[in-house]
Amino acid sequence: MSVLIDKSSRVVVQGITGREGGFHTRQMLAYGTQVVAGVTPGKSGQTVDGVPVFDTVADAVRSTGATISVIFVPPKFAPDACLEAADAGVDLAVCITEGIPINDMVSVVNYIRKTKTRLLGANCPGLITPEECKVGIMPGNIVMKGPVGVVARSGTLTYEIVSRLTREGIGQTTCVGIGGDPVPGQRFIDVLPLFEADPDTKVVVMIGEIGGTDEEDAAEYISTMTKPVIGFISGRTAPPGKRMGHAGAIVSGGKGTAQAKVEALSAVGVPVPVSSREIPELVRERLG
Amino acid sequence: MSVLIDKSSRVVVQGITGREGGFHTRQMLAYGTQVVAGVTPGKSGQTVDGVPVFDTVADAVRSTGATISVIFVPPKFAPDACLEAADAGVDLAVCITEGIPINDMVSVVNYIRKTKTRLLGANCPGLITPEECKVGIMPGNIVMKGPVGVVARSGTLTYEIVSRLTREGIGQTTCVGIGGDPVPGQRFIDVLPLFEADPDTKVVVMIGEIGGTDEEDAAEYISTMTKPVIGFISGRTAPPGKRMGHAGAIVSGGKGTAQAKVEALSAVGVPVPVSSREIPELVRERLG
Amino acid sequence: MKIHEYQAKQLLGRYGVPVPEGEVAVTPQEARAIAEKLGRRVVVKSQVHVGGRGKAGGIKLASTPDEAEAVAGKILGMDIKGLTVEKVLVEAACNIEQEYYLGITLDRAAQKNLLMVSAAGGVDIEEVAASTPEKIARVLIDPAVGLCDFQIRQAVFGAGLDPRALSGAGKFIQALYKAYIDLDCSLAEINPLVLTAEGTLIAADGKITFDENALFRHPELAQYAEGSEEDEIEAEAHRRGLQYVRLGGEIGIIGNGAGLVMGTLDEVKDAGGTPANFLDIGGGAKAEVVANALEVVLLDPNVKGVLFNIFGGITRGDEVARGITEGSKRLDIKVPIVVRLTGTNAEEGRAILAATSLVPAETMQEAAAKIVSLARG
Amino acid sequence: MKIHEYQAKQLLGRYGVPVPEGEVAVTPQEARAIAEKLGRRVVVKSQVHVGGRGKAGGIKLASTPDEAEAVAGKILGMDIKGLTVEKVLVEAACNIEQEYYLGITLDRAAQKNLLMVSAAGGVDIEEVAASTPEKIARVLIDPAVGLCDFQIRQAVFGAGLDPRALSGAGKFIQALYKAYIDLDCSLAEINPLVLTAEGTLIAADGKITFDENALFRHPELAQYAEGSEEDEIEAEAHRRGLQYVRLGGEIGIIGNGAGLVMGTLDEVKDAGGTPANFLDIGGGAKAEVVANALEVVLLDPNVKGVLFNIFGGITRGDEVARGITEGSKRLDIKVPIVVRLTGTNAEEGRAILAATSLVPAETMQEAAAKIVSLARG
Repeated sequence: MSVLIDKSSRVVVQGITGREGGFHTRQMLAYGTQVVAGVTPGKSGQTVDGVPVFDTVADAVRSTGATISVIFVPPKFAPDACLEAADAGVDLAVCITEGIPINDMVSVVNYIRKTKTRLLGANCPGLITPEECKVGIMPGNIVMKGPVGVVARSGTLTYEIVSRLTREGIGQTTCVGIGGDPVPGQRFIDVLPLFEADPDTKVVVMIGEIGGTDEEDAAEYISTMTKPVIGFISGRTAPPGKRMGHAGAIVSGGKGTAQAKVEALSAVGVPVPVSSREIPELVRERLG
Repeated sequence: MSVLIDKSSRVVVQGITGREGGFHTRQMLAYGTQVVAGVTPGKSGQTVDGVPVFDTVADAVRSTGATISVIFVPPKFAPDACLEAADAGVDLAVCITEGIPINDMVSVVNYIRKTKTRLLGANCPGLITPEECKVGIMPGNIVMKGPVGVVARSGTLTYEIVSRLTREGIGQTTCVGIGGDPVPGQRFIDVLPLFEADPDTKVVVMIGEIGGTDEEDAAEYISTMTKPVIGFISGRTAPPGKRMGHAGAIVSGGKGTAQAKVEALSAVGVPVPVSSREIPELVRERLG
Repeated sequence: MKIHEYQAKQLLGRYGVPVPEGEVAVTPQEARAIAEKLGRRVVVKSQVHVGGRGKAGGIKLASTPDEAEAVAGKILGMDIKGLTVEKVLVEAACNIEQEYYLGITLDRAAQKNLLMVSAAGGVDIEEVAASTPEKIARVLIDPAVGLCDFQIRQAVFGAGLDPRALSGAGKFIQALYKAYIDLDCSLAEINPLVLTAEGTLIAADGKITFDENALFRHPELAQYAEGSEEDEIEAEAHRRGLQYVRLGGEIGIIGNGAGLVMGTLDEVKDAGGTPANFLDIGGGAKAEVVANALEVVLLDPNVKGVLFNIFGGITRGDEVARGITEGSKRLDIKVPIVVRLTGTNAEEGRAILAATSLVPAETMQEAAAKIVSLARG
Repeated sequence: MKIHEYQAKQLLGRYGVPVPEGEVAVTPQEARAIAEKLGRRVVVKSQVHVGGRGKAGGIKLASTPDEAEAVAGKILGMDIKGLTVEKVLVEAACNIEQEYYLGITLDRAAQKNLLMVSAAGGVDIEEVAASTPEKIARVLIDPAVGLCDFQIRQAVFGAGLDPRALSGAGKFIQALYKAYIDLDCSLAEINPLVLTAEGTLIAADGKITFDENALFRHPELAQYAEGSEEDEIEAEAHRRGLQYVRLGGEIGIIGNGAGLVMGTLDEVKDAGGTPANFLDIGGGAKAEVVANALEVVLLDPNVKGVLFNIFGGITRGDEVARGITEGSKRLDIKVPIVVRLTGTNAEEGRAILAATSLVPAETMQEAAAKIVSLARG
């Protein structure tokens, strides 16, 4: 079992004829993902690595039965692409695009939350269910099948931690990157219940960072979970008041600091190690 | 029994210190309606005929437990008033105001349909449950308690028909005026299910007019109803292509004509008399 | 409120909708001067509020300024369906390669605005809608996010437009939608939307209808209200803020509420009369509005009798009665007036009317019968 | 991107937010001339990107042009928290009766923009928020319908503002919200919002922060980007489109992804080093971006070593390796560079780097330990 995607998932790539879209379509296909359609307006009838291209997501969904969309279009066009995916009725739209204006995502996220579509991202690496399906840009060679659910705001730090788990022989059910934007389609509290409900997930690793209150809000939900959660917060040594990249890591006003997050998580029994090196051991203890 | 309002309904009047708001507050109180609050920004602390005035609908609802709002504010401010009522969480907001721009109501109606609040109107006379509660501007002296549910687009034509029913000894459960605007909060198809579910309603009278396709859409629903429906369509003799008042009575392009509506209703077994005089007899036959 | 093609094009141009260069002329000489200035083949188009101008000879091409003057001379003063042509639009002719249809209007059933695109433009779109509806691509616009670019693509691909139209269509349609929303339109229509030989899109015709309820937000549009009515009495009624439609019969009809007035028309017809007009004084009408309404109805020389049918809700019987009394005093009325008054404050109203020569009636059927009989006199 | 108070006021004024009349001066003489032109009591305000200007003596009243000149002479050139005052805003002083707080910003937890109003303005609002949060009225703005007037009333009544403020507050706050949305702000703040003795509202101060992701929509705002940074290297980095924050230590750090870079900072500190900077080259960074990043990090003379930590997803190892190689060739680098490269195309990348003098590392902990030790070298 897994969450959100598995080997039966049928994926449409929005922006498939672009450089990144094309590159990662090949990577997804190589991993075994069923990429069944691509979308680039005006290029219907073409194929990319054997994948048929359509003018609209609606056409692609109608023709191929795709239920998952992954978005590789420039920031200017990405909000529209998210709405198009929701309009076409996919179950999950994964927006990889980085650099989308905040207020665009305020509109898009609030709108899509009222539809049947779940939006992951933007500015996220996507997700991967080892040996089954990879949607987005996570490297496929760092994961292995196993009992750990991973959910993370940071992309590359997650690769770091997941590859360490894998090296130490601890596999994953699904690794979900929610992205570091201030207004993400999925927050921790949206993804944790999926792992809680997934019978194969025995332990969850939640990788947070400074800024916002997603980790604090998650702590409240975790207190109701039956499964053990291991936390990690990056940015412990970041000076307060400094803006660390546009990824939403803003520290200000006593809120969203690493300390506040660590305290909130510790208060509900979630261990938060200082170095990510310690995570595999903490997971192993809980897997028993 | 009744639909939407009864003697336990607690009503807040938006625009209570205005001329119309004040006049109809007195009329509603005289009818026995529990008008528990009024709203006029900046006039909190005052009273109108003993009814306390608040600055915001949220304050009024918090303080008085009102669950029904009725709106008597000028067209320029009415869309905001509708949204305020929904934000305050009332079950039903009744907007009497006439002359609201169409696109304002497109936004308001689509928004409110996603909330728990039901909007009736705008440009409607409100509704009345005889001997229990009157919300809006329908004259209280033309109704009597009984087994007929009335739902109508036209205000004054409805008074005409209802007063005839009453004169002939046929009472009503509730009379609901949905209003004649092109984008009403409640269409026939929104109200008919309420009468279908109300055990005391034995027959429904639906009073339509030319323009739009609400009657045609209603016909489809009526075909699934267990209760008999009598229809009426005004505007039979209106010349096609002429715009008959801003109440939404636009005849054009072969759609929305009296003939199309009569045909759609007749096809599902709804009698549609030529003169409103015939309605009481048709109702009486079905009451048995 | 409808406006002329040249006015619609001016407004749309301001919103970035591509329209042909052109100006309005009221004399053949002006038409010639405009054609000279444009320096290319022009089209001369009569500006009247009526369809079928082309078939009636009201739209002509002219290759030279001489020709433009001659053609304008023929069109100006021409009678099209009862209307005299007083203005022509002289504009650059475009090299038409394809004619499409583009429209935005309200879809009442869906309660949302609707974008419609068809490759079958330049013809009667209602005919296309009726006989081959699949040729019109439609997308509903959610007001929460407005018209999205993907929806434009759905419409453009769905309608099967030439691929060359795609790149320009996004900007064009977003500009039209912005105009539609900003100006509170109830219709914005480009028919034909022309794909030129050069591969660009241009609005060869443009039709806009404003939502009259929203005119308070657009004082700048008041200038268009003048002269946009086909009928003098209708124009006068609208200046006075009255919902009046002239119907050509002999019985003037005044009531409150569109449904009741239409019901009254139906009853008058059933009683053997012919309605002169539809006049809805609306809710809460004050005495002055009622007096005004009476005055407007009597502007029509065909009127042989007037029927008031007032059922009071927000409108109060006493106010209406005062209005009728005042109006009839001021106007020295020669035709019979039947008044049917009931509902809120109806008794007070009837008391006011009792002292006058007005004829009371109990029901609308009785009122209709009385006025038809009195008018026959 | 932050801008100066005078720039914020110019922009807000264009949107209809009432701001005091005023102009910017760079010399005491100019300040005098502006005061003369205004012809009334003025306030002279230092324009630097730092809080606490008032307490530092950077804001002064002046009753006459003479006084304005004298005061400006003292403020210009003054050092406030390490920044030299180069400009002052000279504007009409208002007759302050009440000082309120007004702000719009994103509420990340609610995923909506938030309007905040408080009667406790003119002081540190974060202090108010922490100690007496009930003094700040908050309403969340649903993007489907925007900021509604009723929400403004809820905020104004909820905050307990003077009743005289109500009538002006609607227009004022709608104007501020329009500016916030149109200009893609992440913060728009008026503190204090002044209720004058005359009963009108005016923005005595104004602070705007732009969403950098949205600057592509606002080419007109590019002029403000210059000079809005406190640090020269940060300014240069931002000109080159790099996410760079100077931290003052000795180890230059470059990575992809904010979380990974912050994690790397944490590891470098744990290894006993001090980070010189945060630099996130983002996803899919090309060779040129990487070379650029290296150049910027080395602008800092404190840097004794550079650590690259790249975990490839959308960023490809071969591109990064090419960037580092090119950059180091071009720059004649004297400090050690440790490179940790893994993920997409990492092998190709490592092959490229194998031919250079760069020091490879397997894990981020190993990389951190190596660079700290080499930098001490």
